[in-house]
Amino acid sequence: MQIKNLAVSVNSKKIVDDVSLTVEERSIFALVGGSGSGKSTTGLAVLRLLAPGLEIKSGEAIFGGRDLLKIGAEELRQVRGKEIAMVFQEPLYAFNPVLTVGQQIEEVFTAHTDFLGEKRLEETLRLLDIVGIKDPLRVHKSYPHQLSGGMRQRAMIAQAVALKPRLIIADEPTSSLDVTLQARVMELFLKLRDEFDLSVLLITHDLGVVQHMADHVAVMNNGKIVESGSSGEVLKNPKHQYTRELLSYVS
Amino acid sequence: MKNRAWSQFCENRWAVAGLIILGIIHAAALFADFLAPYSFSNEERTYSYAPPSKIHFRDEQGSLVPPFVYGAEIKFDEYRRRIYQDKADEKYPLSFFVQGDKYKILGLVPTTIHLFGVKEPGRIYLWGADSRGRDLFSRLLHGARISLSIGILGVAISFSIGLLVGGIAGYYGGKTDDIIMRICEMFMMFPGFYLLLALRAVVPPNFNSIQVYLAIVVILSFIGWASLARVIRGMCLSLREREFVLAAKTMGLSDLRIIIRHILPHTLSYSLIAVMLSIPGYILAESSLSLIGLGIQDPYASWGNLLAEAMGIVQIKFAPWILLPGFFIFITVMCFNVVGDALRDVLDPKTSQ
Amino acid sequence: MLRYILRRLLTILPILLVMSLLTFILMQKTSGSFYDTLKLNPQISPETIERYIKLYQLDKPLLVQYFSWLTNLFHFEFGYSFFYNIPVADVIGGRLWNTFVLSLASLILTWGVAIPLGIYAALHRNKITDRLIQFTSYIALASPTFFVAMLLLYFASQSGILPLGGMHSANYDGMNIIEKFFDVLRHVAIPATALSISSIGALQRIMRGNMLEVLGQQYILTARAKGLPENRVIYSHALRNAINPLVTILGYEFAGLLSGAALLEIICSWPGLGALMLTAVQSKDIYLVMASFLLSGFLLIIGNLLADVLLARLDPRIRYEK
Amino acid sequence: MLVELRGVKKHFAAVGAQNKVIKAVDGVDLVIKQGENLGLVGESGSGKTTLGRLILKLYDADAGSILFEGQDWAKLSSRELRPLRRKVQVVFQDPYNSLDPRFSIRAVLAETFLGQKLTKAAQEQRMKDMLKSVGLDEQALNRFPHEFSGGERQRIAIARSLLMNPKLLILDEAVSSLDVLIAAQIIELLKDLQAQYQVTYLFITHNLRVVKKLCQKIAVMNSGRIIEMAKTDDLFQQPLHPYTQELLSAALSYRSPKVETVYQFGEKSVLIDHGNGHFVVK
Repeated sequence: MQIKNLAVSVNSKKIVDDVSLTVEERSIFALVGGSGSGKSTTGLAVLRLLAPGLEIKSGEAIFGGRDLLKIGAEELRQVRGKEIAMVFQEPLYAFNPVLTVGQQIEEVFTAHTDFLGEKRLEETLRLLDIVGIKDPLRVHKSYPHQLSGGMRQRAMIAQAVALKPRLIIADEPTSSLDVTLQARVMELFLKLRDEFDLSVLLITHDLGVVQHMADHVAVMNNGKIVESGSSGEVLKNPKHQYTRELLSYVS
Repeated sequence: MKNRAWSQFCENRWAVAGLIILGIIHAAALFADFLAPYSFSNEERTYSYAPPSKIHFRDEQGSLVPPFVYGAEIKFDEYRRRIYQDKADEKYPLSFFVQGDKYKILGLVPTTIHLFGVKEPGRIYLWGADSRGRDLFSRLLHGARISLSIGILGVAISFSIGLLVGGIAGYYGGKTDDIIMRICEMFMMFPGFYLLLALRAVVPPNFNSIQVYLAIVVILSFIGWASLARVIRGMCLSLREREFVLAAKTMGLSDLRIIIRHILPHTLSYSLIAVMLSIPGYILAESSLSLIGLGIQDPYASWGNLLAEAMGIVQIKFAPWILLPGFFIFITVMCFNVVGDALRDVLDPKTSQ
Repeated sequence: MLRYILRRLLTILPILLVMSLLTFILMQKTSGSFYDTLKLNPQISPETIERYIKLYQLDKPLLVQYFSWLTNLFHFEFGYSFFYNIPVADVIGGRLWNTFVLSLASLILTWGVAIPLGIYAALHRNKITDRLIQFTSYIALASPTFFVAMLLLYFASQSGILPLGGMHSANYDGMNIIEKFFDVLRHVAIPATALSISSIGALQRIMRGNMLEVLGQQYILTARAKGLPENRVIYSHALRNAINPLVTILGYEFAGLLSGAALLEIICSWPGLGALMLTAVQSKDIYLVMASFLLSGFLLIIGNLLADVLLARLDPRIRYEK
Repeated sequence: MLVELRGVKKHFAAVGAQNKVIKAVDGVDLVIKQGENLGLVGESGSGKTTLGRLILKLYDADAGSILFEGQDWAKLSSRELRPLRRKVQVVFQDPYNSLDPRFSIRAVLAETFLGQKLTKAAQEQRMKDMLKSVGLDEQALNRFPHEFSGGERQRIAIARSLLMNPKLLILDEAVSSLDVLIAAQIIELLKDLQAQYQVTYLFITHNLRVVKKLCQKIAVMNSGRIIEMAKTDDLFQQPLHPYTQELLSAALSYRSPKVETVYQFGEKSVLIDHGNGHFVVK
């Protein structure tokens, strides 16, 4: 996927300004920045999920030969969930509280495939198993609030990889978890990348994560990318002052 | 902070209009005796359902004269209903600061001066008359006194109870809180109107008007305190755990200071909103009670028992002005709602954050 | 769940007991005892009088009388109505049903109108239609039910489309079941509408607010990111979450609904419990007052239970201690 | 010895379920020495926040004793306690909740002078000086909390605490809701202020990386117990308890050895000295 010169504004004030980046096949691309840097907005803009009031001013998001910012609503819907999936920060809020986890994962199949009920159940249980949930049947029947934070995030990831998307946009997927769980969820991402041949656009404020996971990294500040490159290169040899600052607090 | 809230409030034009209207209505109620040409019980039965008097500024020749009203000639149609016609030869000039029924200004200074009126035997019915030929305008103003004061008194009493009980429950928590809240729930869950009727049933029939009035206030407060208590209690309970209160505690401030400086001010703005939004409930409850004949008794007027005249459908057709008390209730309730909502927008920290 | 229901019952029972005791004693003190009223009434046969004196121990102290009245309740013995000159149970049975019909009609009307309006307004936020709905709701909210009822009655009398009171037409008994249904429907229209107007205003505003709040939640974003069709996002994800809090309110609304219904029964001469209670209070018909009062509490409990059961079915987060 | 805890316990009744208690703090022995910052590290539900509030005397301990400068506050009347309270101050996690929204910053800070005989001018001067030390403009005095960012509010909260001249300042997840950069600036600030104000920090956090910079000693909490305590360098180089190891590897390298996260402790499990002030639970 390639983002070219993306600009997003609210009340004619630009909060994402001229952002370009390329996520290679089967790679993990980290978009790093402090809060308010525009990194989450960039992720949401790709799937045109911005809150009302935020407006995409210009730019392209090329994916599979199409510009996601220009295609029609139905075509966009076909991309969402099927080819590009999202994982959010707080799985408690990202799941609908009144539907079971299983129902919500199965919805992905309902929306994009013609699987019948039994096949959907089978697939869902298989997914839950893949993300490391020990008793998939119980989790399938549970409501989000009945699961622990780590379990919920795993289920969320299972939902994201349901249709083997080519790209997952993960917006701070571990920030709400305890440190030990963070590590486990990150490992899961690495495992899934290898298993499903997918790429990940990882949005995070934590350069520590980047160090151990990402192939490429772009650092954002005030809506602009201030530095980007292979993660080894950027972290070893930061050029921009802001990157150096961020980095100095990690080690 | 206060000024900011006030100027924000003033930006809401509806709310300012509501506040002004409420001010006018309350002032009118306060000076009802003076503003009204007649006392609430002044009746002239021959003028049953007399229509609003037309005030004329020109005489027959069309030249400008001081305002006057015509005397009325009463005829009967085939159903023996009264038909009012102007008597061309009887003119009663409208005059200001005239002598009329006796009253005391604000209950203190006895006087007979009224803002306006006409000489006897002429009568002026600004907004028509009721079945007994009493001036609706005068009765509306006097009725406003009762209806509005019941609202304010009722809220004041139930609010005092609510603040006290809610504060105790919220401050002590635990068992005390549990018991008090169960009691509150009981009151809130019960259909108030049935409770109202049951309580009204035990008011002795030999009570005089003032006693009935007080009884109604007490009954309404008795039913209404629970919901306020619940809210106050909830706020105290959550404020107690807020970090700035904890911080104040670690600073060694006394409980009293914490309660007065850090907890109560936060409930006050809510209380003000709650008061504004609950007064209509009391006004409506009094009106309902008086409407069905269990509230304020004739000859005393309240908006509710004035409206009772409009229960007969036939009368509405021939004397539509008897619906006016209903509009007054509507406008007042509306104004309290508008002002209360605007206050909430300005003061409620939840929405202003 | 069963325990929860019992707990609910236990919260309402004390107030019924305290209030009935208070009413019982004070009414006797202020307006003469049953005993005297019974003896002085020439229309009641001596046998009946004898029966009730024995049944309610009317020659004993007040407190004893109260408890014998209370125990008799459990045998569905509600006492004797001096005003109607028949046992209270005979008067009251049908009244309970009538009040239920009126409340239910109003409830259906309120929710049927307010919920779609609220959803529509939320989805068209700040458009001209939304503003219009909000403005109308504000006016509706401030309209006193009794006043609305009077206006409606007046217009009905002018147009002659709808009956001006009561619950049945004169020839009701000769109708078949469908005609009967429509006859009651025509009669209930005015009181139910009057009862609903201000509730519709209030409920619509709440529904709109909830819907707007829910639409801003993250799971809506998730649903969209999954590629669900917009209809499904709104009706299967947003709607349920927006309605659930309303069901919670419903429990408390029942009290208001019954109160409002009582007032309108009186104004529209609908033969319900509220109208009955008024007659009873006016004529100091003590047994009737007590029975009406208790039954209103009974209706309330049923309404609340229905709301709770509904909520438990709708929202998995609600668990009444098992 | 600034603070000494001996066998401190605090249990709460679980919400909703009867006869079930949450053992938030379940037998903690701990010593905080003057000038030796202690990091109290644990994940959510480990009891670290409760422990902090016990030291603050916001809760009363169910068992054990807490001595502050050798004195047991539980034995004092509330009247005797009040003037002592200023010696232990706190900065909370949520900067939006820790300042009374109705108070101007001047009013917030002026409250610290209650009971002290200071002229208005002296007060004003001290407030201005303090704001300067925490890196804020003196214009801030006339503004209200909602006009400040999260980081600035935490600075104000720190200013308020330090104006009380405390011996111990408890930082309860004080930087956890802040952006990494801002958090790091606050840590730097705390380091700078320590020398000037002669205060000792108790830093409660879930983030090992945060305490590394500020604390000389670290205590790791899990399930209401302290399971390991050591000098910061020792702990980072040689974590002994498997839970500490997991915590460290997760915090530093995002790799997790597979171990249980919640540990069960018998009544008799005690901290064993491994030399050089390194204690591990047995």
